[in-house]
Amino acid sequence: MRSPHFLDRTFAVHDHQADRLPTHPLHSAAPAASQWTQLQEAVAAAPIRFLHGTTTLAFVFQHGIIVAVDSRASMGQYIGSGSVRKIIEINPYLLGTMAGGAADCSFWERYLGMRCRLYELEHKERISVAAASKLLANIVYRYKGMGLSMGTMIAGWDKTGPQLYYVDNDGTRLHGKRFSVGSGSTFAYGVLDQEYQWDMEPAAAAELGRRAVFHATHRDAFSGGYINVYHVRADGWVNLSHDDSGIAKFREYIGYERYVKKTAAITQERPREVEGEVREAQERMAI
Amino acid sequence: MDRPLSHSSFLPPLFSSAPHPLSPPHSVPHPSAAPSVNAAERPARWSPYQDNGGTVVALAGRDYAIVAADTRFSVSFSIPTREFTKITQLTDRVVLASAGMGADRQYLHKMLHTRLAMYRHQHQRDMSLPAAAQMLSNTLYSRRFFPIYAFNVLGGIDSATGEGFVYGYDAIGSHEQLKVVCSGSGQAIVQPVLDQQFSGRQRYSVPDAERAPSLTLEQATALVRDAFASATERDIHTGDALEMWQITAAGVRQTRYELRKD
Amino acid sequence: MSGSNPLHYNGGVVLSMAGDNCVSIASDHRFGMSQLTLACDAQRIEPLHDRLCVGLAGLATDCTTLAERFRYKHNMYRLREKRVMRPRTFAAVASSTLYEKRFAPYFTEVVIAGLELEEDGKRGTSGADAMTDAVYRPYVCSMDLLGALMVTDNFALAGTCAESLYGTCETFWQPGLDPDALFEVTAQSLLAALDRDCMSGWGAVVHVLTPEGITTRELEARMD
Amino acid sequence: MSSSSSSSKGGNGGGFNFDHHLRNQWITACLQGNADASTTDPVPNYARHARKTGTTIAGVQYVGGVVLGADTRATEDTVVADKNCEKIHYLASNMYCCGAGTAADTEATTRLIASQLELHRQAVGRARVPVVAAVNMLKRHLFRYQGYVSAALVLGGVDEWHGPSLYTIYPHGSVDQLPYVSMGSGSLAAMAVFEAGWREQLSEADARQLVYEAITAGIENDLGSGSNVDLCVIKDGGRTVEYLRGYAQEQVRTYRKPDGYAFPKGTTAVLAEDFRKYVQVRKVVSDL
Amino acid sequence: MHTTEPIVTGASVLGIQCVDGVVLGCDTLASYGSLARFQRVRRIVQPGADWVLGGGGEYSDLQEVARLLETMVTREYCQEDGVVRAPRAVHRYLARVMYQRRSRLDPLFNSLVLAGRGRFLGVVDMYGTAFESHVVATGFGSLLALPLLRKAWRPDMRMEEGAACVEHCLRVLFYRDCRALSSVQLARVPAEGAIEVSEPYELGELQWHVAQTVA
Amino acid sequence: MADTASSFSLTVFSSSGKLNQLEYALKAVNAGATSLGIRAKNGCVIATEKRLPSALADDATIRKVESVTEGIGMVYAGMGPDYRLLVQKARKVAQTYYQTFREPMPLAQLVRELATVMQEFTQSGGVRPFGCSLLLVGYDAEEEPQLAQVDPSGSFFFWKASAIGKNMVNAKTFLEKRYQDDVELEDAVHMAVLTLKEGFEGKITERNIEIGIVGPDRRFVALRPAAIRDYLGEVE
Repeated sequence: MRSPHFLDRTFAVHDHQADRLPTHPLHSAAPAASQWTQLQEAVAAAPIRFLHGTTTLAFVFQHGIIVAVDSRASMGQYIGSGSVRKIIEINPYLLGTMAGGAADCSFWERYLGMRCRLYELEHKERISVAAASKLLANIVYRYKGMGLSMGTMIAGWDKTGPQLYYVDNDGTRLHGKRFSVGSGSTFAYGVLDQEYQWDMEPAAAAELGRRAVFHATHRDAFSGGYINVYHVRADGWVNLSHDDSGIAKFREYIGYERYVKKTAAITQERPREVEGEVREAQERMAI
Repeated sequence: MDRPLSHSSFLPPLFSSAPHPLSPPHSVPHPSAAPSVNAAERPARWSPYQDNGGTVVALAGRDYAIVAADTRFSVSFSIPTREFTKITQLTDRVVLASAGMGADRQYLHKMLHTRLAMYRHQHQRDMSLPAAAQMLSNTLYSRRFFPIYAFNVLGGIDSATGEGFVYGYDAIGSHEQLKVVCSGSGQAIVQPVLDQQFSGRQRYSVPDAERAPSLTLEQATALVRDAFASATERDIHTGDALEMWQITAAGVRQTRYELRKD
Repeated sequence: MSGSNPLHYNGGVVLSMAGDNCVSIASDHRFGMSQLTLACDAQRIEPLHDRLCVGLAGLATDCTTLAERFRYKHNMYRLREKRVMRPRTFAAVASSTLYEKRFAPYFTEVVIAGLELEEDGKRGTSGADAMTDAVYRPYVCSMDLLGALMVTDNFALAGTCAESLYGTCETFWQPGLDPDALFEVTAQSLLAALDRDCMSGWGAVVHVLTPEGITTRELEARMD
Repeated sequence: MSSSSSSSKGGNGGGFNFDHHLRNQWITACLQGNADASTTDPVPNYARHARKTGTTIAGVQYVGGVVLGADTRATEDTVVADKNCEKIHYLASNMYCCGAGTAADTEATTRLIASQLELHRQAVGRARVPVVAAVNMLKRHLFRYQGYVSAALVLGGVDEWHGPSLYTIYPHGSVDQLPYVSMGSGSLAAMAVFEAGWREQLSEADARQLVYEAITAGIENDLGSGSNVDLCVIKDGGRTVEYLRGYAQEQVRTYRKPDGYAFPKGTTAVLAEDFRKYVQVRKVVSDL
Repeated sequence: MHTTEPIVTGASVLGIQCVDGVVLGCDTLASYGSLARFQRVRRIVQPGADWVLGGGGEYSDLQEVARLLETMVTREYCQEDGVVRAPRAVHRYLARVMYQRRSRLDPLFNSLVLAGRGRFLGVVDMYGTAFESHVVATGFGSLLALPLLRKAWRPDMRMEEGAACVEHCLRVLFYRDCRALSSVQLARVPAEGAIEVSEPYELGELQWHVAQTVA
Repeated sequence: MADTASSFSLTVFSSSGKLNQLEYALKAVNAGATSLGIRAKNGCVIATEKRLPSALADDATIRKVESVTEGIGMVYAGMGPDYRLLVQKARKVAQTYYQTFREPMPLAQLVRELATVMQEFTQSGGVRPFGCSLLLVGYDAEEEPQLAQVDPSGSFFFWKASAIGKNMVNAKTFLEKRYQDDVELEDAVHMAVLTLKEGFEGKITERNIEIGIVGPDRRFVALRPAAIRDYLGEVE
């Protein structure tokens, strides 16, 4: 089993900057590394629930990258929040998305923001998306097997144009044109694959992202809330829209007419009890 | 009796089958989750965690913030003490309330006070509300692999504008700025009430912006008291007394109300 | 977590509230399989006769079976005894139907809403003048999956977001609600709870039973 | 014992139906992502959704009778499901039985035994039957189900053979006969009060007060117990029963928002509405 | 190290805060499983002049805690500055010690009650939870004795009454707790003046009348 | 008795389309002591003659009027042991009903269940029909007092007044003459006593008749000898 360096006070580090954040100087009350298994069992047994669940997607097209996400965070089946910002603004040219453990994503992507800034200071130029995503992948790889949970996309525009990477808690890092991550990703992929074209106009592309996320929120219990759409352009990202998914977008994309008949009475189709007999009697009388 | 209960009918022969479509998506077993050799033989292990219950609420208005919590300290079905505060004042404008495990709560509060003091000494001023919120998150995340069993809500007012803001947290530091939040054992009971009343969330026909009625401090106070009274009716781990801290530009005011004790 | 509990596998909640001479029963419309939403037109409320509705929350297959068994039992009673069941009589039947399977239960919780004739000693439901002059008293009860009957004078509920519903109902319900107020309180209590629950929602319906008739309203609800 | 269980119609006859056993085991296993049912958690997690009475129940014997007491809280996991549930069950005109444990079990078990006692009473043709008869029926029923019928009972009654008598019956079918007893999650709090305050030859008033205090101790100190105190006094050779439902309201809601909550008409957005008016018929003529 | 299953254990400790001081009480039994192994052990210790400590749970851990506190007191003495920790400070110190051990997954398996001058009465459990209260009962006493103590407690209670009340509760514990004994120890910690820790003595007025009524 | 094939213990139709066993059962009923019942405006009464097998028998130990539920009572004419079994059945059926519906069993339902039991014994193999007719009183679901009669064939009727047993014909004639729709319960009891008196062999006393009434309180009571004596005194 992997030894949890993290828990040792003599924290083994890979580079000189990594030791700054993950551990704390105040962190004196830690179990010994040899107790890792016992600790994991104890944590697993405790009724501590973290925020989870999601639909996120991003795709590259002619005019950059569209990033679209929902905003629901669930703890078990309880909706912990309906207004989570799952697109993390790492810097004006870089976006990260949040899927899996909310704390893991936001903490490490915030940390990534710092590392990117340090890179800029050191190298006098912006970090490439490839490098940024590599940094993140390297960090989480060191914690592999310890229970981090994140599936994130790093989207940005650098010297090479719009670039999109997928990084997850195993340390996997993939370069690609279209990704969707989270419990609702299968639904989003369906819409995305159906309508995606390279030479879309930005408005149409944004609408596709919105639609894809909407359909995921409609079908996936753990996705919902608002749909946030960002567009990564050569001059940095812009926040395009923030729409309510469950009511406003549902009205627009599907509509209640599909589900609710003109008359709502479910009782109508059922046999009428006392009246049924009465009416029968009346009818017989009429004849 | 018609059907005498035989041993075999109650515990039928082992039943096994291939996974069925009913089964949820398979989750990959985690490497660290593999039990140690003797873990299987040992019955129940001592756990470093204990749930001491309690409910905490924070809500923010245009010129105030309220942080409230009950004072019950429970261990499974008993109440070792009815007077265990869950709230601590971090600065003149920031108040924190934590539900969860008593010892972790006390540790966390102590840790935060230490760090606030260090900040105060270094910067010659109090930490701002957003800074305190971020620091709490970092502190929680620093124990990512041995989480602090505390569910926090942080409330305060902006030092410049006096506008109220609150922050909600999970146990490992994921946080969000909100207008109203509830955490702890009565979370599921109280939160929807506050959603409905404080943010008018269920009046769907009204546009988003117009939904939230801006409650006065008095109205909000009454709402929180009522929500806690309801939580006490229905959650066995919430009760005894309600501590409410009102944060306004004039300062922090603390009040206490009795709750059911059963 | 949520997936491993058969009571929550398909989602769904039912809520009933007592008013002044009226009673409401409401439910959501989701039919899911764990996190996947399959349909938004689930009907969880069975009207047994004009003044008696039963709502079923839990595993969908069991809800269907039970709804049919209840209907069967009620119809047999009606044919045998030439009268419809009083709500509390039906509650007893439902309770014993569930308890019979104490050790291998239906994964279903039951909510019953009905109007019960005020002076029950005086008149049977088939009395000719009963409908016009009679005063009705709301009857609201719920039972767990083993059939433990709980009759209340305020509200009864079951389903995936029971805790949240307890919170909203406990706070918003008050005695003496007229049919219109009862509808609003029921609807808002239900919607507020649904909006904090992943497993239920996707539309909701509220029926208000009064001595004059049943008002059914489909609500605009979040569809995510 | 097999008397009223022979009916196939009545659910509460005591003949349990196991048809769903394999199915339920399989469903539970599948939902846990575990196709091998043999390793499934033996205590299924839906069991916590069964309503429990948590409970403080207690009884004291005094010179001329017995006093039974109970709190009125029923819980579902950690949620209070019922704030005013009735835990003192009727068994016969001269005996009552407090129940703790799974609500459905206490309710159904006491009802079943009440039926059997009535049949027994009719068969022997007396006004009352001895309390031991009920004890034997209950313990046999519980023993048969090996504790799976989770009912912990405090049985009190008076008869002309043995006078006042008080028993506890445990879920596995064992029985205690003592002058003061308690059961349920708050039983220790109640028992502490008894141990501290019980004397021989209690008067009725003292016995009532003692039981009231014992239940109150449970209500205030045990989270599984709460709300009101119910008392039941059986005396006068079993001829008089005082059932004091809501004897004391120990704990009440401390606050209600003074202006309440107004939901003006139209607060909720309605998509479709239908009103189904009942047909009113003055005279039914069905045989033409 | 690694006490996650206590072996030799003490049972409840009770405490009550009175208008003129604090009374602490417990029995003198250290059980070995269900064996009443050591019947005259002291579970109330007084390392400092201003406070006493009563403890239940694993006896060896309790001795370790006592040793820790004795060391602390010795250090204070050696400073020769006349400064000693107030009872509340000792209470907080104990809480940190217990929390730290719990966080190392190596808990001290005790519930500790600290009574001190100035009417101080506080509890620390094995997780490091610390609180002060008017009445305190640990172990089985939290189920059996706490209800009685809560009911008996009044703000104007004097120490004689308090001691009688604690004795009464110890009696009830002896009736109903299999791990309790009739040999007990009481500590009287007046708000001012010398602390008095009694020698172990047998509880009087034990009532077994009920035995005659058992069929 | 004509053809032997149908006069065995099996209830088989005779060539004339009759069930001889039923005829014989009715004979057994008609040989039994007279029982009668009257439905009054505000209640019902049943009464019966208690014929002792011997002067040495202890009359206090013989009971013919039995209660089934709190509100339903019954009496019979014919074979006592058969009746005992039916009482037991009735009580169980009533308890089962109560267990299922949590409301007292209406008279009509009990009568139907009992009639079903009795009918089964006219059709099953290896059994004989019951040798008794039953009179049951109680309130029905519409909250009206009712008097029902069940015969060995399993047929049942609701009556204003009826009589079964040895003196049935005379008693019915007597009742027909006297009965009025708005009769009060007290008068009905008197009428019942007078009817029994008609054709009573020997002197009628509180020890050789039994009376059961169900009144507006819906509780069925088998009268104690003292109460019967009072009624006897009133009709003297």
